[in-house]
Amino acid sequence: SQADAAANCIKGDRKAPYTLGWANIYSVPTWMKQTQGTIEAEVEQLKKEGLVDKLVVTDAQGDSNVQIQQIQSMIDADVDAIILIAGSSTAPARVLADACAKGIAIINFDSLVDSNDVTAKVNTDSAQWGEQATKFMIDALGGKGKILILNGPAGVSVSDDRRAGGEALLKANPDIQILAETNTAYNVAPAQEAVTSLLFANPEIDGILSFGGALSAGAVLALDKQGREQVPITGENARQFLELWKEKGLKSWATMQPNWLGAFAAYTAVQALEGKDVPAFVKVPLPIIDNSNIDEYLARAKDFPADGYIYSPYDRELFAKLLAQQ
Amino acid sequence: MSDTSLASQSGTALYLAIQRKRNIGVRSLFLVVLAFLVAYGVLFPGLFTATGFAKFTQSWFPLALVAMAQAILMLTGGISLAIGALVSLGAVVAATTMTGPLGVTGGTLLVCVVGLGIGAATGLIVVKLRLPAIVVTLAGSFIIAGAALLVLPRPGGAIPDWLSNSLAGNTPAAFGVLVVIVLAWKLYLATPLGLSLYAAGEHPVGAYRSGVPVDAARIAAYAISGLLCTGAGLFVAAQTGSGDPIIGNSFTLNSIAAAVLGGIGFLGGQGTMRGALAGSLLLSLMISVMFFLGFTPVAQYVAQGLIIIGAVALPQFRMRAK
Amino acid sequence: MSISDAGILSRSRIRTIVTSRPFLTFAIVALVWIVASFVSRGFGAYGHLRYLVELAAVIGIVAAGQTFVVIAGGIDLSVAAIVTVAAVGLPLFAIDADPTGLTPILAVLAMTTVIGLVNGLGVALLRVHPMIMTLAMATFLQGLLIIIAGGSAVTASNPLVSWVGNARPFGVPAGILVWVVVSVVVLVVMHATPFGARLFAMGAGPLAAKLSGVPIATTTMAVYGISGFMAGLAGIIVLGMNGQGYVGIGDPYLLASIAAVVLGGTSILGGLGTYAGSIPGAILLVTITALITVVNASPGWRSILFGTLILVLLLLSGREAARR
Amino acid sequence: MSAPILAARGVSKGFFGNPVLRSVSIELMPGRVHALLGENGAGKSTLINLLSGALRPDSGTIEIDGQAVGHHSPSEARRAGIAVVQQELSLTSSLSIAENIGLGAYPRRHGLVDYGALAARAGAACDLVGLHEPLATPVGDLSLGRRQMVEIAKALYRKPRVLILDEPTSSLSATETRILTGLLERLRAEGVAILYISHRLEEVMRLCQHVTVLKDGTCTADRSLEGVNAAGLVRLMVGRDPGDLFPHWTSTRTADTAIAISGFSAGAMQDVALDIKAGEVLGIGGLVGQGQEDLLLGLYGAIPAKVASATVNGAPGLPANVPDANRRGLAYVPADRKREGLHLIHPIITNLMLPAFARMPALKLRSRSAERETAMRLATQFAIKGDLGRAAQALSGGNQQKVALAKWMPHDPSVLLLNDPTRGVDVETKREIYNMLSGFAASGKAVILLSSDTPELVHLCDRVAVVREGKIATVLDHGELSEEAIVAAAMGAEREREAA
Ligand SMILES: Nc1ncnc2c1ncn2[C@@H]1O[C@H](COP(=O)(O)OP(=O)(O)OP(=O)(O)O)[C@@H](O)[C@H]1O
Ligand SMILES: Nc1ncnc2c1ncn2[C@@H]1O[C@H](COP(=O)(O)OP(=O)(O)OP(=O)(O)O)[C@@H](O)[C@H]1O
Ligand SMILES: [Mg+2]
Ligand SMILES: [Mg+2]
Repeated sequence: SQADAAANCIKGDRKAPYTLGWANIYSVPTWMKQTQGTIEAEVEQLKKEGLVDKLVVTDAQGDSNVQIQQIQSMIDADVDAIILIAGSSTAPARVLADACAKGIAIINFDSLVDSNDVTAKVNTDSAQWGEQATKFMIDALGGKGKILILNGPAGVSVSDDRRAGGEALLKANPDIQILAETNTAYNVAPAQEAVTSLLFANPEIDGILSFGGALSAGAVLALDKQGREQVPITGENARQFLELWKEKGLKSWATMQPNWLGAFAAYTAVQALEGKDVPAFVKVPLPIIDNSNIDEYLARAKDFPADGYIYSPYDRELFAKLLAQQ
Repeated sequence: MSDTSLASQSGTALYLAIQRKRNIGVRSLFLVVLAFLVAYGVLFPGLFTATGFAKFTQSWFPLALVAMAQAILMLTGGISLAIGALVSLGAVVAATTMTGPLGVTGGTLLVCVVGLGIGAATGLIVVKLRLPAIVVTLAGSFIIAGAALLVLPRPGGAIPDWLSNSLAGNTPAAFGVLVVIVLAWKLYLATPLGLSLYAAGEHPVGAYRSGVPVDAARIAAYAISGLLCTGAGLFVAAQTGSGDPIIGNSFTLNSIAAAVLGGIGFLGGQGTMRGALAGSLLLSLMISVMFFLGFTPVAQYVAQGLIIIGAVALPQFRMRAK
Repeated sequence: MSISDAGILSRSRIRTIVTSRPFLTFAIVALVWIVASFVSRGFGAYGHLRYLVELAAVIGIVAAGQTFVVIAGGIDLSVAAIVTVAAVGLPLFAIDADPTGLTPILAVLAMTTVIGLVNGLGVALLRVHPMIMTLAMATFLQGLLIIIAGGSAVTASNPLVSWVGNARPFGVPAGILVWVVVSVVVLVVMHATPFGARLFAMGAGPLAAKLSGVPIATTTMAVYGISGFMAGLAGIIVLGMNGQGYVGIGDPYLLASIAAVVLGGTSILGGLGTYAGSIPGAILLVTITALITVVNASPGWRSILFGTLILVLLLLSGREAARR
Repeated sequence: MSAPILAARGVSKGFFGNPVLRSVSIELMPGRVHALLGENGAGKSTLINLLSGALRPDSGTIEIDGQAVGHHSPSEARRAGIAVVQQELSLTSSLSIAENIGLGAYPRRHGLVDYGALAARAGAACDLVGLHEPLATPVGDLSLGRRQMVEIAKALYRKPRVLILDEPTSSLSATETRILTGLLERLRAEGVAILYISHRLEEVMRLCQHVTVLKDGTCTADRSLEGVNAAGLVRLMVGRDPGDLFPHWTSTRTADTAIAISGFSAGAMQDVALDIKAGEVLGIGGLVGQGQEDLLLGLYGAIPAKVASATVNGAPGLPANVPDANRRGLAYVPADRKREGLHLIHPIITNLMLPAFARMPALKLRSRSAERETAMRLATQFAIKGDLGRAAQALSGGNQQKVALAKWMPHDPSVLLLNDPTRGVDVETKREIYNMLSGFAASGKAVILLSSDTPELVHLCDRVAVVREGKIATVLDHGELSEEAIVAAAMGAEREREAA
């Protein structure tokens, strides 16, 4: 019941306990499932605190058009907040504007929309991801060498942003020669296939600049299977990749899209509804995995699905700090 | 005597009688759809406000169009796996041209030409080279998707606000457009070429011997289908205010599901457009109804499967019970 | 039979073989390989070709089931989901008491076969169109995946699975050996048993087949059961090749299996065709994909090139004979 | 007489190098009904396709009004006033009667189909052929015979100068045939040139003035029919003296029950009781589409059937499904051979072996040589012409029918359910089939013969059950059988109504 709420969008008579809507784009992949797990855990907590009443979950089955329809249904049902992973960076903009106009809090995380009609966006920085990965690769090769670049699917913003983040550094280091570049789904099998073909076409490879953990795992498997020596490779916190890293003694670096972004988004939504100041963009720093802390991650591996992601630990304190930082 | 009684039957009476007969096959589907519509209205009374109706019809609109696009082809005994890619292409062409020098008119025209052109080209390949439609359009889907990526490599572009607001704002304009499209389809079916569609699909050889321009009817069907797809793309672009080169992907399977749900057969010449439209409406309604019933994702998947099978199997049971 | 008769017979037989669709598709595969090895460095290397065939084995095994279904007049849109369910579900069946890892494999194959049988049940008894039935089944399986995916924290440490995915007895990848066995069995069942003949009859006209005494319902169920079994087998091999199953691992195999079947000359309308065509069809698809990967072009152009290549190859091999 | 409207001069046509027509000539005169006769596969339909532009001749010319036409196509033929009633129905089931009749020649107004004009013209055509169903009825809802009438109305709708009919009566009832005969007489009087193909020679005798006979693709006779009798016609066709068409009838009926049913209902048939003995030929007659087919299908386990009591070959109960029926010695030969009897895209040998494949253990290895041997034997026994490895599509209609019948013989069925087995079959083949049937009955087996060909019922059957509106109206014993008696029984209801 904040007439002049501190945060964007929120209007009207909104009192705890709140109804949260979680507009997922596709709930089947393991990353999504883990993320949903963090959201549910957080909501349980918030329910105990009397702040949340209900969590409504939709699954757009990967279809942006369905997601728009489901967000519309959330507006029709007048939920208090919508937590959103966008299926397209542009498509939901107009329906979100409607939601915002109706005073619904919108917290967008992971895949972001190009729209300002949201209460807050919560995410790591894809460009920074790309930049840091590229920097590691250049350093690992001493500024000179031949590399493959593995991208996620074409036409998807996240994939594009990560790649673009590394572009400046690659331009600045002309001795890094890009042998070939691929786009595949963020999955092990297609990456392994593509890299295998590229291995045969390129007898000399010094490094693999990968912008996704499953892609990295696929590349490592490809090298291993073809009896080629492992090369420096960038990656992500996919459990399979981290285990391969240890097993093959890779020279590697990884970052992550922490699954607790989901919990954090739910937490942020309630904070905003409660009238707390919420920055329009909460930049979550990228946790880094390297040889210094890989063992810590692997020690916790058994708590995570085999095809899942080992995310960094989180708690309310971290959330509060992140919200306060800007 | 009966001579005069038959001869004096007016054209309108005959036309209307034919249309009534064509409802028989889809009656039970209409009932299922009606049940869902009622359920939706009960769960969400806001449906009966202008805005509620507008928003609902907007989410149905593109699916309705692609269901029609698929149904036309299936009536000729064809099929398309390139529907989704064509929708994407329509969307990115619209989003990259309308705010440029071409303007809304030029952009719309270009979208139409692209749809008609690609559709006709596909039709020519399938019909004249006698290649299986399913693989030609599978290959075509890669080519068209590639073209969409070339036009707009990542989501972006823009549609003028006024266009978005008038097509996908708070007025049921989309429903109006749909009505116009359905009327245009009726009009097409009332032309000799349009009516030939059924004969060309069911008995190409017999139709040819009766003097029907079979090839022309089939190629025209592909062209119209292409136009409907890029048109759906234009609408999606307007609805979202922008373009996305992969926005249409899921329309391919959904269009087939809607058409088959609506009673369109795979062998050509079986089924009606009203059935396909009802099928698409059911698919669209299902999403909203399941939301208001509070289904979890797992329940959504299971219920969706059951509803689709049920809608197809029920009429069969009723028929067998008779 | 006189000697000259025998000569004529064998010459005409050679002509039928050479002009047959499977042979044509094989010839096209060879042609693409030869051209590609000139155009792209390393393409023609033995190891690469061996890898391509290994990849094709997975598509080929899924396509084996798909060929059965298509010839019998249906289509199976649930194969991708079944491959995924097999790959993701296998660790759930792990039993400590069985060090060979055979039990989980048998359990998964039994499960996927039952999934296929349910498809067949819907098609044969509920008279639901195959596309709708199998699409709905794929949707069900998505729901199932939400429940089982990541449900256990166990890695797939099944010795038999990783053997199938990685071992190379006699220098030939185990996956290829499995494919060879599958191919032989499938070809024999398809062309040398009454069961195979019933499939062709059902695909060419279910009503005439029914009135001739073909047990439609049981045969339909068997066909979809086989397709489920094959997709399960493919899921196990894919799991072995990638070390870890994940949701979406089966996705590429839906369109690939259909394309392999049709490129191999089987009529999508049913009643005509052979698995002998699907085999080179699968190799062809994998080859084109590999070729596109090594071409340096933007994603848009690659996609266009891929589609164009399929279209051209279809032109060479895929004319549909006039029906009706 | 005046000049021919349509003529073929020395046309030849082959398929895949097999000559089907060799230098055939024919002239169609206005005001004359011209019969085209020949055995199954003689090339009659092919000649018609050449005349109507559906096929192009390999050599020779087609002339219209004395002018050779270069590129003859169906639409051009239509403009020249040539209309064809094809042997194979090719109507569109989801379109209405009116829309089917006008197909390819719709009246237009402002670019649209003019439904008013269509209603008038299609209605007039329907009246001519006595088709009284509403014009809006989808053709899919009509029985085979009614569809054939739609096909004829479709030809009349085009106001033809030349009307070509390819076996139009094969699925027509006696009444419908009478209407057609009257109609053709009228058209002839109006100066239309008519080409008429039929395997029913009485019709030809009654209707036609001139005959062309084809044998193996060559023209063996082209003469006036004046002074020619039925035997003479057959002689023209087969080149030798014909024997009797029907075998001499003797009852071979035994006391053993083959099938006994009571309270039987299936499809349109309600509450039927029948007792069929071994060695008997039981005819099923009646107007087309009264439910006769459902009786056969219900007995065969192909459609759901209810029964109060039933005995089939000594065992109680009806067959549960087709395989069960086959196991219990039943075999069924459908009327619609293209859809129900054969797989046209499959080789003849595969079609012949299908019932065997259906009954063999599913995974037993096949023996190609044994299959070939069986198929060859059947082909010889039934005089099936054509390479066994070729698709059944390439067979003429009559030969297809023989395949549909022959394929059951290896199973030695004890009850044969026949649905119009001689439809579209030439006289010689008919004779063969009739001989087989009586031989079959003589060997102590039962035959149920559903037929639209009334003479067939009269000459072959021990008894004929006449079906009317889903019930057995009358059962006539052999002694009471005559065409009139059967037609009277079939028409019973209408008679009563007229009397009232
Ligand atoms: N009237 C019909 N029209 C079209 N197809 C049919 C018809 N009747 C049966 N079929 C086909 O046959 C299939 C199975 O039919 P049905 O269950 O009656 O067979 P059946 O002989 O009873 O088999 P079984 O004995 O194994 O149960 C259907 O799925 C359908 O494809
Ligand atoms: N499209 C075709 N392809 C190959 N052979 C054909 C084709 N059409 C007809 N034939 C062959 O041509 C011959 C003549 O066939 P046609 O149909 O003209 O015979 P018909 O005299 O009409 O016989 P019926 O009395 O049985 O109708 C047959 O042997 C048939 O096998
Ligand atoms: Mg003929
Ligand atoms: Mg059954």
